Amino acid sequence: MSIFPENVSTYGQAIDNLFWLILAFVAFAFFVSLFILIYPLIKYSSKKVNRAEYITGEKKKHFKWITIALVGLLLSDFVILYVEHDTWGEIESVPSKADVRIAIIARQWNWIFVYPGPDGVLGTTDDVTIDEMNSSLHVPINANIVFELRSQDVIHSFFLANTRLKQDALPGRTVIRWFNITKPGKYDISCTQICGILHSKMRNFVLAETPEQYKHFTDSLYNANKPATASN
Amino acid sequence: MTTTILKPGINVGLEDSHGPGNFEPIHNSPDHDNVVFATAETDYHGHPHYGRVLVTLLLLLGVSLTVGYVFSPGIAIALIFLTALWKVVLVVRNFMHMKYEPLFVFIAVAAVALIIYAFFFGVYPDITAVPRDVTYPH
Amino acid sequence: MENLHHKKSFWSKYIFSTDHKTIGIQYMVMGMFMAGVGGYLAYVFRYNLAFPGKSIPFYGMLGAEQYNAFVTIHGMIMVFWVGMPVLLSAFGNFLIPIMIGTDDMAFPTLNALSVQIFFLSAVILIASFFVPGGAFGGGWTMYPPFSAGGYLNHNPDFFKALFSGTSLLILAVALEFVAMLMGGINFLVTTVNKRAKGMTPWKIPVIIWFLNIGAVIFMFSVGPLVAGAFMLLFDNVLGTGFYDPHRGGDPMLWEHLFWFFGHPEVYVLLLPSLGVLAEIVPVFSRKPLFAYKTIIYLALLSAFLSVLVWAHHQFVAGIDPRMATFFSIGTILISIPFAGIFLSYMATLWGGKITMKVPMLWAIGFIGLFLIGGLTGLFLGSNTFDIYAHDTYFVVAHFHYTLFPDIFFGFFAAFYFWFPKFSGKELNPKLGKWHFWLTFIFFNGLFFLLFFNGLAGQHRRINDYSSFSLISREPYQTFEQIATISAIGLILSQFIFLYNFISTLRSNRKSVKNPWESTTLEWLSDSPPPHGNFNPYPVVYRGAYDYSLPDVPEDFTPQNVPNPNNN
Amino acid sequence: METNQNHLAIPIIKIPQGRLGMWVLIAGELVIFGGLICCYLLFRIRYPHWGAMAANTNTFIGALNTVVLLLSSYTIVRAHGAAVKLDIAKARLWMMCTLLGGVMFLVDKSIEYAHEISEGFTFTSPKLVAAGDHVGSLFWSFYYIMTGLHGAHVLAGMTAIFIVMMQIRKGNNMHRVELVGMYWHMVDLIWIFLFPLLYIAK
Repeated sequence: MSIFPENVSTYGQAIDNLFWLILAFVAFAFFVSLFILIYPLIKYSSKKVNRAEYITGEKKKHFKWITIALVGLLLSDFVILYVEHDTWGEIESVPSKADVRIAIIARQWNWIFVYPGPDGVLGTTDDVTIDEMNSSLHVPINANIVFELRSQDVIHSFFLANTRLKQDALPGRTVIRWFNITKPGKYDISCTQICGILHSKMRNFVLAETPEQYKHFTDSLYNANKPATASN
Repeated sequence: MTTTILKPGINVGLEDSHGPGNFEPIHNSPDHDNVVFATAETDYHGHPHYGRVLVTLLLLLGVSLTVGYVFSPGIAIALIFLTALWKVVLVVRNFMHMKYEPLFVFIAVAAVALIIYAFFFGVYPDITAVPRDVTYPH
Repeated sequence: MENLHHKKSFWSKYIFSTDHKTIGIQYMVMGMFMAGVGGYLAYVFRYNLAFPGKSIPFYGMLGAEQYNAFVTIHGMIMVFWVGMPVLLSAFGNFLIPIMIGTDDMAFPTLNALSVQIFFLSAVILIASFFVPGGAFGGGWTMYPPFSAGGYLNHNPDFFKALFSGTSLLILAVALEFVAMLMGGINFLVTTVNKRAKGMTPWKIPVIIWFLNIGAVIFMFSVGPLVAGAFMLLFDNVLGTGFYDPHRGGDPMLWEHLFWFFGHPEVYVLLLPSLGVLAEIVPVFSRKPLFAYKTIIYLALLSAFLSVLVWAHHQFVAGIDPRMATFFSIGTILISIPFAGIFLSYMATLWGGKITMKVPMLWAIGFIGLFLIGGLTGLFLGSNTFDIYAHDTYFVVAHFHYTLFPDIFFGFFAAFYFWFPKFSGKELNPKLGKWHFWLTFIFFNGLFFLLFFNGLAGQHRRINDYSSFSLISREPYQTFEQIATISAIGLILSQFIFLYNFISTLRSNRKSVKNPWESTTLEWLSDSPPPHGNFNPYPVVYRGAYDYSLPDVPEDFTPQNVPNPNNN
Repeated sequence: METNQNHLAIPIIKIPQGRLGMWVLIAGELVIFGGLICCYLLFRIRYPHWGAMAANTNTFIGALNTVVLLLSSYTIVRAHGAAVKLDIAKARLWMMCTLLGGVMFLVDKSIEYAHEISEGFTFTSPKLVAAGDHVGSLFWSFYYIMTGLHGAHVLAGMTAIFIVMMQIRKGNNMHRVELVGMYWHMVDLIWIFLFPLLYIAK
């Protein structure tokens, strides 16, 4: 059993790999440090040693070990930064090709989904808004889903664990993020920023479907919601 | 040992002042509780010509009030803040006697400016340069 | 000085005293009491997490609102009402004058005022549980608009808003800041101006350096937050819109203001504890502190860097992505000075003559646990992995692995070490060892498994995980139960300490004057130190860590022993 | 109160501890105001049209207050000069002048507040909302919180000056004249920054 939830997004694997990379560095550093902490406790125990050595550590000869360790730490830090940098850019910037554009609006205490309507453009009168608890956001698989994230009242945080994506929704600003789900299924959306008494019930779903199912869903949605619904 | 005993009853800085050069530990003296130790404040720092500083400050105020009518807004604002900075330097150096203090004090107060600048630098893009949207229905 | 030895009433001796030792002990006792309150809150919500929907012994049913409030106030208490007073104020007040060889702090009256204001702040904090609406429940970070009632009501009812849990919390924190600022001014002036003759900067013990660096960091980083707290209070009570996007404000501003203080605050808490280690490790390995000057320089470097890294708490908050890279670099850079300090402590052990007495146990435990806490910070300092790990139990476990050793292991190490100084009596070492091992084991049982819960996607501050299929399954629920049982064990094992403490105070196990054979000045005075501390006042000739000098028969040389070479 | 044995200290950095403490306090206060000014500046850059709001502040009263504060800074520094010469009567007279300056400042400020509030520039400012400018009230929020906090410092400084004025009657603690003076100059400094920010930079 993996320690992560199942990864279903295009960029999730990079984050998982980053974890294992950092873990390798950290585990090495941890065991080395633990050794240099525990070993002298045994070797230089007062039962075995008559008198301590007088080492102030101000001499270069003595301090070089710490310098080596610090340089090693710095280097591994920069390796980590170098490796992660591309992934960070990928997740934080909007892809040039957006297959589906939607808006996700946080509210106390559920997520509101806004579909762009038949014209495919958000902010027009034919937008369809789904505002109910435990509702599902339908998306097609293998498509770049670009969403505008907003909040109506307080700070929330959009967390889709299976895609490794998390983003705070701040009132007063629109954040654009994206994901691309590769496997059909139903995935939890949760709010990770404390937002009131029903914070623990603020749960919705992403329902990843095949493109045909998604087309079927949107058609039925647009038919059921002739331009009567208020737009966002 | 530069401690001096002033006239009785006048106690300058017994509680929290001692002058430079007072390096001898006084607790060795047997009757130290009965002596009023004071190092005159005049020893600590000199005094600039306060009146002249005041006149300069008032003149600078006049400048900051009039530049708005003379120059274009950009230059005027730059000049206004430059005069404000000049005024601050004058007050701190002369009225607060910063110019008689060791460098340490200047560094401590200048650190404030540095820290505030760090804060400004870190927050700047998030408050001023992010696309904002306040049009959604309430 | 005629009133020096005259008998004083209980009130003027223990409550309204201006003596630095009494004030230090007042801070410590209040901090320990607040730790009890914070621990009780932790017990209640941990029990709820392991056994949701069950009635909690010694509390009853826990609703979502109380759960949020308990989580919030637990964090607030442990940082501001336990960590700050115990580490910074208690040890700072007790140790600074006595370790630099002087009689008292520079401004004793200010010091007494500071402890009284601190008491008031604690009272206000606890009172906030009992106002209508209960204590504030929006996380210790108090992000608006959730914490800014003005957002929901443009014309708030002034008195109702003023006596709400939110306003009282802001007020309590503000008063706490005032108390700590007064203490900080005192620390700095005392250390700069009142050192014993001959104590040049490089002869000051590390803990005094670190307490002062901590005070400086606190003083310089708290300013913007004080201004921000005023703004938040205005939003709440008067209906301004500083954090209300509808009226031009921005909640992001608070996040920056808060973390601009909140991150340096971590170092304010860490540095005194590191100072405690620097005193204890050389004593019990009979060896000079490794690279004393470098440690000070590294601490100064970390103080400088600490104000440049704050936004790593906001990687997913929607800050500018380029700035996130900048802050990520800053974050990993700040790992360097602290790694250097810890490595120097470990290097001190090599070639020493190590006795594992109780304070040393706590110190080594601190280093070992902090290793885990510090190294897991690498995961979170990387902005990309933080996208996933932010606000999960991974973060919770990480910062408990840093703050718990920091606050509690550091405190207990210092307490067992200096208790002979406080009271003239020695704690029972056998009970001390029991206390250490039980705390150590239960602490690991409490937080280690939570790393895995966090990696599985379990997010914070949720009172009931039943809605979330990813984490309400096995083994994560079992992990929660193990954590809760360990938490109860952790709290119960503190009663060993309490018993040890009280029974020692009541016993007459007198301690010798310098029980650990330490070199620093505080052991020159009587235990407990009399008013005025020293008679005669010491003169310092050497650094604080002259253990096992080559040509000296004893393996320690106190700071007041003249140097034959006269340098 | 017990006798304080401060004189056993050896000042490594040659500065009396009262002055040192006051410098640290001033640094701490400046960070608070620095943070506040920083927040204001950030929003000022975000909303360029706040220049029109600043036009509604009363530059005349602002300038008058600057003059008052500068003059009172001068008088407190003269009080310090007299205190150094142990001329108690003169020192108290100059301190009285400073107190008068503080009172004048607060009176001016209240007149100004009253005027602005009567014109409808308040925290919530329905006038601005009606005019379609939702963010204008934020300017006034900043205006009131900055000048209000500064006013609170003026009041605190006046209290301190008054207390010291009482203390030096018999010639005790003369050095405290300089210390309260330093605090008063800090109040002056903050105003030197607030004045261009809120009044003349349109």
